[in-house]
Amino acid sequence: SKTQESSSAAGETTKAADKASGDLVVVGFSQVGAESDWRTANTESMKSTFTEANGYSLIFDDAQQKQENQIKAIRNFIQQDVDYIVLAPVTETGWDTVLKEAKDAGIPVIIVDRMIKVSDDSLFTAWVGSNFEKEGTDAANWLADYLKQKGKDSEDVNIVTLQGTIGSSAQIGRTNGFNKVAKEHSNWKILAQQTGEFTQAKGQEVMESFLKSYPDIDVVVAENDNMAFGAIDAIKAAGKTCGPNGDITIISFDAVSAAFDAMEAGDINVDIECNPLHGPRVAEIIKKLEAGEKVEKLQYVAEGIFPAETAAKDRVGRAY
Amino acid sequence: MKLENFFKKVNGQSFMLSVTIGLFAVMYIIGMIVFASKGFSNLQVFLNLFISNAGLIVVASGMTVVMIAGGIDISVGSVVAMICMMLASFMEKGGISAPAAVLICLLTGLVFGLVQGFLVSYFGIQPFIVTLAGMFFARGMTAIISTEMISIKNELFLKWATAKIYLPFGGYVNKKGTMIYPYIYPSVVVALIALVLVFAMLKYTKFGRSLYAVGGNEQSAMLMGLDVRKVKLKAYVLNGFLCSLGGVLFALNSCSGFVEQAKGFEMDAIASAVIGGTLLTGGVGNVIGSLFGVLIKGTIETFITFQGTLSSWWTRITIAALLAFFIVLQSLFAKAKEKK
Amino acid sequence: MPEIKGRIKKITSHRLFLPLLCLALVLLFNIATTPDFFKISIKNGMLYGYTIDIINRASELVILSIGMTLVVAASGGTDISVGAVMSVAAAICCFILSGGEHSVSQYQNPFALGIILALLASLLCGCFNGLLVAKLKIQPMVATLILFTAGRGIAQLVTEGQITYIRVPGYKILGSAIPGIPLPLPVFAAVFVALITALVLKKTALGIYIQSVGINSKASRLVGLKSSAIIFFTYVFSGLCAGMAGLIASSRIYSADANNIGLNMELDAILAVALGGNSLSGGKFSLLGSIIGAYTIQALTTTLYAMNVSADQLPVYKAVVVVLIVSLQSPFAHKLLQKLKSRLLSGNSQRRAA
Amino acid sequence: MEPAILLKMRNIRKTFPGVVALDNVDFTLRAGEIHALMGENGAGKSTLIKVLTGAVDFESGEIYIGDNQQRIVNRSPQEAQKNGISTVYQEVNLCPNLSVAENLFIGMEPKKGGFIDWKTMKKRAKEVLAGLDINIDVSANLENYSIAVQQMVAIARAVNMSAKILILDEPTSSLDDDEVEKLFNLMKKLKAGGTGIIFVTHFLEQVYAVCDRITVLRNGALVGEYEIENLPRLELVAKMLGKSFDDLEAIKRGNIPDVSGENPLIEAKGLGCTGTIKPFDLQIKKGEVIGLTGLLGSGRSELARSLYGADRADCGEIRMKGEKLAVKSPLDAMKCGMGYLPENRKEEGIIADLSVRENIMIALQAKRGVFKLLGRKEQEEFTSEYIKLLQIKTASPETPIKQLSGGNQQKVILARWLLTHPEFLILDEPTRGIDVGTKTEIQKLIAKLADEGMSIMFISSEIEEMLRVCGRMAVLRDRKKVGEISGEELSSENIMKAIAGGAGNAGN
Ligand SMILES: Nc1ncnc2c1ncn2[C@@H]1O[C@H](COP(=O)(O)OP(=O)(O)OP(=O)(O)O)[C@@H](O)[C@H]1O
Ligand SMILES: Nc1ncnc2c1ncn2[C@@H]1O[C@H](COP(=O)(O)OP(=O)(O)OP(=O)(O)O)[C@@H](O)[C@H]1O
Ligand SMILES: [Mg+2]
Ligand SMILES: [Mg+2]
Repeated sequence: SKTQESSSAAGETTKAADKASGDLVVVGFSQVGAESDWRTANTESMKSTFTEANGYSLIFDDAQQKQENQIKAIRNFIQQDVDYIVLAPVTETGWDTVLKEAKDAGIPVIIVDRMIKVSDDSLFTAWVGSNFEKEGTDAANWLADYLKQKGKDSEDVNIVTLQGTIGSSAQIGRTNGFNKVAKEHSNWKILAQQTGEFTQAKGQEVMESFLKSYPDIDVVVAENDNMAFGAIDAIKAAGKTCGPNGDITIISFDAVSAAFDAMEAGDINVDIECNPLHGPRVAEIIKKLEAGEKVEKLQYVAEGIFPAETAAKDRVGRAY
Repeated sequence: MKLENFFKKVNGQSFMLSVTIGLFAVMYIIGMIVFASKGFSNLQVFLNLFISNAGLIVVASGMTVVMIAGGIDISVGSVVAMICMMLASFMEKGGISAPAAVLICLLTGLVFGLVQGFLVSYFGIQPFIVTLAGMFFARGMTAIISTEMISIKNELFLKWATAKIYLPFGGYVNKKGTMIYPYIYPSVVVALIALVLVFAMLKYTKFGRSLYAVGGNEQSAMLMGLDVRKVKLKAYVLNGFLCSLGGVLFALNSCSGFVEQAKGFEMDAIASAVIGGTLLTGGVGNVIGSLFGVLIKGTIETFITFQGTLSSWWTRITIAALLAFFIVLQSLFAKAKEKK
Repeated sequence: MPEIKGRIKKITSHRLFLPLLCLALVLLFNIATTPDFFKISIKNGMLYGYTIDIINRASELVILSIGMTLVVAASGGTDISVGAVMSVAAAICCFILSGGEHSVSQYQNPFALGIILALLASLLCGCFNGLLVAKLKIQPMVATLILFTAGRGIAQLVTEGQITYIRVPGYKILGSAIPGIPLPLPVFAAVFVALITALVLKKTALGIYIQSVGINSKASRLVGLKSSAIIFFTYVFSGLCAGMAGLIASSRIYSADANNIGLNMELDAILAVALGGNSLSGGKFSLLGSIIGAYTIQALTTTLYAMNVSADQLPVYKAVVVVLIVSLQSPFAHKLLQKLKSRLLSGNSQRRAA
Repeated sequence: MEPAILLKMRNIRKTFPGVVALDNVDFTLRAGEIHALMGENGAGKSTLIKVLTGAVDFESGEIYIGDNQQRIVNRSPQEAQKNGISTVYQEVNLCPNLSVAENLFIGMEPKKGGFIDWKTMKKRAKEVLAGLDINIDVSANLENYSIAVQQMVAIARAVNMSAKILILDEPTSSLDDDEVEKLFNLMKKLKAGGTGIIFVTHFLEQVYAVCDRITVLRNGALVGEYEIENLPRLELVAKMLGKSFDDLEAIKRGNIPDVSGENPLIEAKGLGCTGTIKPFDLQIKKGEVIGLTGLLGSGRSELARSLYGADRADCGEIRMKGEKLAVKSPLDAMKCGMGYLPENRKEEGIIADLSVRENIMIALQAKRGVFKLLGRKEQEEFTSEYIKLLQIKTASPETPIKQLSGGNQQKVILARWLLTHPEFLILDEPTRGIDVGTKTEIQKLIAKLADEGMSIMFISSEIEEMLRVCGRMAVLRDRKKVGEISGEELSSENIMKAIAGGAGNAGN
């Protein structure tokens, strides 16, 4: 359904690649950091895919959440003459200069996780990742269905949002996605949106404050699981209940394993998945490029919606 | 015997500077040996230190100026973010031309410095606190301008950003068979010019020397007939300007504006200045030292990338360990010098 | 009449007058904007209200600022590693209690062992900072920059980059409350640390030693004070305080979140010291001032939450309020105030003469 | 013809919290005169100068300046300089982190094309200092030189501004006779050129050597202005103190007890410290006052510091009552019963923000250890006792010491050491910046302490003063102890000879 063009330029240059370092394909991977369990799982997926046993040599660089570090890393990858650059960008923007350098050096770039905005689409070969805005709309659509099911679709619904770190792409995408759908429902009242900075402690603190300002909150949208955990603690401390059988509906994102625990315990209503296992997908792309085949430019990873009711079943076989 | 003479001759400051430069050289050579097979010795790796850190070089010069005057400015990271955001939003949303946007941003930096300087020198508020407030303020303003990331697509600006200036030598052929000549960007040239100007200002102008006097002993400087408050105010104004200039260079490198940009940049700037021999207590320092401070930090980071297997935590620990090694070595040299 | 005037003068010229006034102003502001800000009710057997939130949430900051005050006083520099050390302490404690797992619902090792080793680790961090500052004479901010950078790395190393959960009810107590006591436990922890520190400063000569070293370390050496030992001690103490704060923060979320525990707390701690009317260049200090400063910062944050200030604007308001508060305490305002006072007083006497 | 009036100050009033520093003071300076400003410690001399030069503001009064007696207010030292007043303040107020040349020229650097001309600056700095017979490396930082050199640089700076009015606030307190002589020659030259000089000092001889007129202050109030001929020494002292005063000569310590037979209390053998003092032997007996004498920079302070452990000796040993001591730090020395009053009051003596009480108690407290805090009441008692004993002029015991006048700060430091009741007390320039009255008090005190059995090492640039109290003197030259003089041989002539020694080049 999306743009499905392939990058012919990148395909041609790879054919010319000579395998200097044995037969290993050298991949430079610039990761955001290790700021969350999600991220650690993502790194792990890459590291376990690009092993020497699988025919790769991985140069891993951790940017400590700073875009400027990633730019430096990419420059160094170019100097190290890698075959492919895989980039999990800290930000959506700001890649023109350095990706141009990579292009000039003839190194294909594969983006994972967040999308990037560049003036020239040929600066990267492919993208694999999540659609945060879609996650936001998914959450809102689930809520609409849920309310309909409960027969409350015409009552006033008071919503508060615990936002992620302001300016991060997950925050922007999820907030916008949810708000867009919320606007279509005149009975949805977003009382307040405040950042909990993606942490449990802040989520708890902000929720405490929400509970005092607004005695009748119906729905809490927590833009990641950690903040949801904090919110649950605050709600319980205030003597209220949450979850499928409680006063307050909790919608969360990421769906880490602790969140499944919480769903099974009846604290979270629904969790929108954000899939970190990008390694195999990227490997597939590289294989194709090595073989000189065309690749799909934009590849969304499959992401599920997990309501509490089916959580126990859904979590079977999940790797993180 | 000769060494002893050397010790006697150089005074404390130029001694520390030569230690810093010496240690940098040693570090770089070690890198060339350890990562010989990975292309560390390419001239471009060295030039990348400048390309990636052009903004930091300018911001660190500004930081050096206020630190010499006995102050500190921890708002620089946020101001850089604000400048980037302003540039992006002016050009992409406001439809302002690139030169005008840059000019407005430089002016903003100047005003920001003026306000901070006024609070520090005329209100007598502690610099750390004033600039901490400045840090909150600038970061908040960045978010107010836009919480969305803005990508800079302005053609003229991108041209400035990507106009490579090739050096006519030192080229090599890479794996893909492409001949690559070493290059720099205009931002590097701007940064180096700014550095040289600040260097000359510190050494050859009355204002420059007054900064050292004020930082060395404010009371004495006052009694010697210097207008201490004005000197401090000017230091912050200059710093504000350099900070915004650094912000513009930073934007040339990253071509975008977003809230989380340049977080922790102030620590990089302070650390660079200090590694370069500037004292946080004021009165001692040199922008050339700060330049080497930046290069040393850059080299440490390059080591990490070339190493290429470190997990996030090991990255942090290794950077800190190298930093510690450097700082401790430096202090040992300083102690040895004191004994002579 | 003159007696009252004398008393007013005495009160207004007290060191803590301005910090207290600032705290009061921040709190009073709420009466206008959030009418039930001061309402306290009882829920679940616990006191419940914004003011309780303030004193509860400020606890870690109070503890940090106590350590920071001494560091600033003795060395004229700041310890910017406290936030990172908090995270190290939390990580070690959770690591020990979980035995290396990432989520446990039963202690794998005795609770006391976790706490003791965590505090020991933070003590060690303090020693490291102290060594660099006191013995190697490295500038405090730079010396502590090392642990500032490495600290979270060490914490992540311990927890292998994952958030480690200790889902044991007993572990949550330190961060919440003991049933039957209506106030959260962190409040008592903060008061406890403050009291102990104050007592030690009052009953021993430590306070004057610290000030003396902070003002003139050369002269202090000549009167027989071991400057470096004293400076070393303050860093160790600050490390220990950070460790305690880290444990409380960890207990609140019954986990170790290496990336976020104590994030940016060092700045707030330094700000607290300054808001308490202390000079950041060392010397004379007031512990109570710093504590008031810490509560002021938390009051400000809670106030902004209560007013539902949009998150992106929050730092701007914080900046404005901070500038207002410190301007009020600045030498410039002091002079202005004095002029005003003297004009008022002389006006009074003239009126009386007439 | 009456010389032109350069400066008139009328009804100057200045108060600090708790003290009236200046109470309607008048002062007049004429062209081509050297005008002494005299008074006890804390009389308000420095404050008057600070008011004049805009370093502090004042409540009321007028200042007129120049030929046409224009009324001015200097709001900053900068303005004062513009108005033709250049000043050397009491404590050396220069920037130690800058080079000597810069300290001389900052604010008025020679320029070429808008930029500082370093070459000319260094050349001119060399010349200016050569005028005062100082030949040092002007591109080295000021902090590398002794206070005396720093003081000379400060003077050179002020003189170099070729201002109409030159103010010298106790410039000679850290200079030795040679330097003072050079300074006086310079002053006379300037005077001949029509400059008016305000000169503050506690050395009466110096006043009578160069001054034309004297203004006396007492307790912040003006006592009067006198021509030098009309005010003999004794009368001057009486005016300063507000009571008649037995002549200085009378304090000569009556009978210096003979202690030669006793075992030494302190004995240094081959004690030395590379770079500061060459190995020396020294014995000090119980109840003895030993003087250290030598030219500036001859290493007197260094010798004292190595005994006290302030600079760690790297060879030799110290014995006390025959027992070997391990003095590694000042605290060790204090525990053995030593005390040390350093020469640089501002940097090594006072703890500026602490109160008088705390400054007095700190040494004793350090000796007792951190856990044995002196009781508050006890502290207050001995503080008021010493304030009375040494006549320390302070608004209250809780006043921060930095608010005291220079001389009174010195007394507080002295009190600090007396409180520890040391067996052996080192006094490095204890009378620097102290008024005549107190100076004699201190000398008497030294004699009394010695009589009570305390051993004292006394360092002073004033030979006369030392002769009054010392039973024996060690002579230093070029950082080396070169001999001792005692008993009958003690006379200023002999000492001069010993100091000068064989070589006449000891100075620089
Ligand atoms: N900054 C200050 N704050 C409060 N009191 C002060 C301050 N400076 C001076 N004083 C007080 O003013 C009085 C006059 O001090 P000043 O320094 O003028 O004395 P002085 O005549 O120069 O004495 P000395 O010979 O000891 O230098 C003293 O009582 C002193 O305590
Ligand atoms: N005129 C001078 N020129 C160059 N260096 C000097 C001069 N006077 C002193 N110094 C340096 O300063 C050092 C310390 O001198 P200092 O004044 O402490 O010695 P001192 O014997 O204690 O004299 P005093 O106690 O009178 O000051 C000397 O060792 C010498 O190197
Ligand atoms: Mg004086
Ligand atoms: Mg001396």
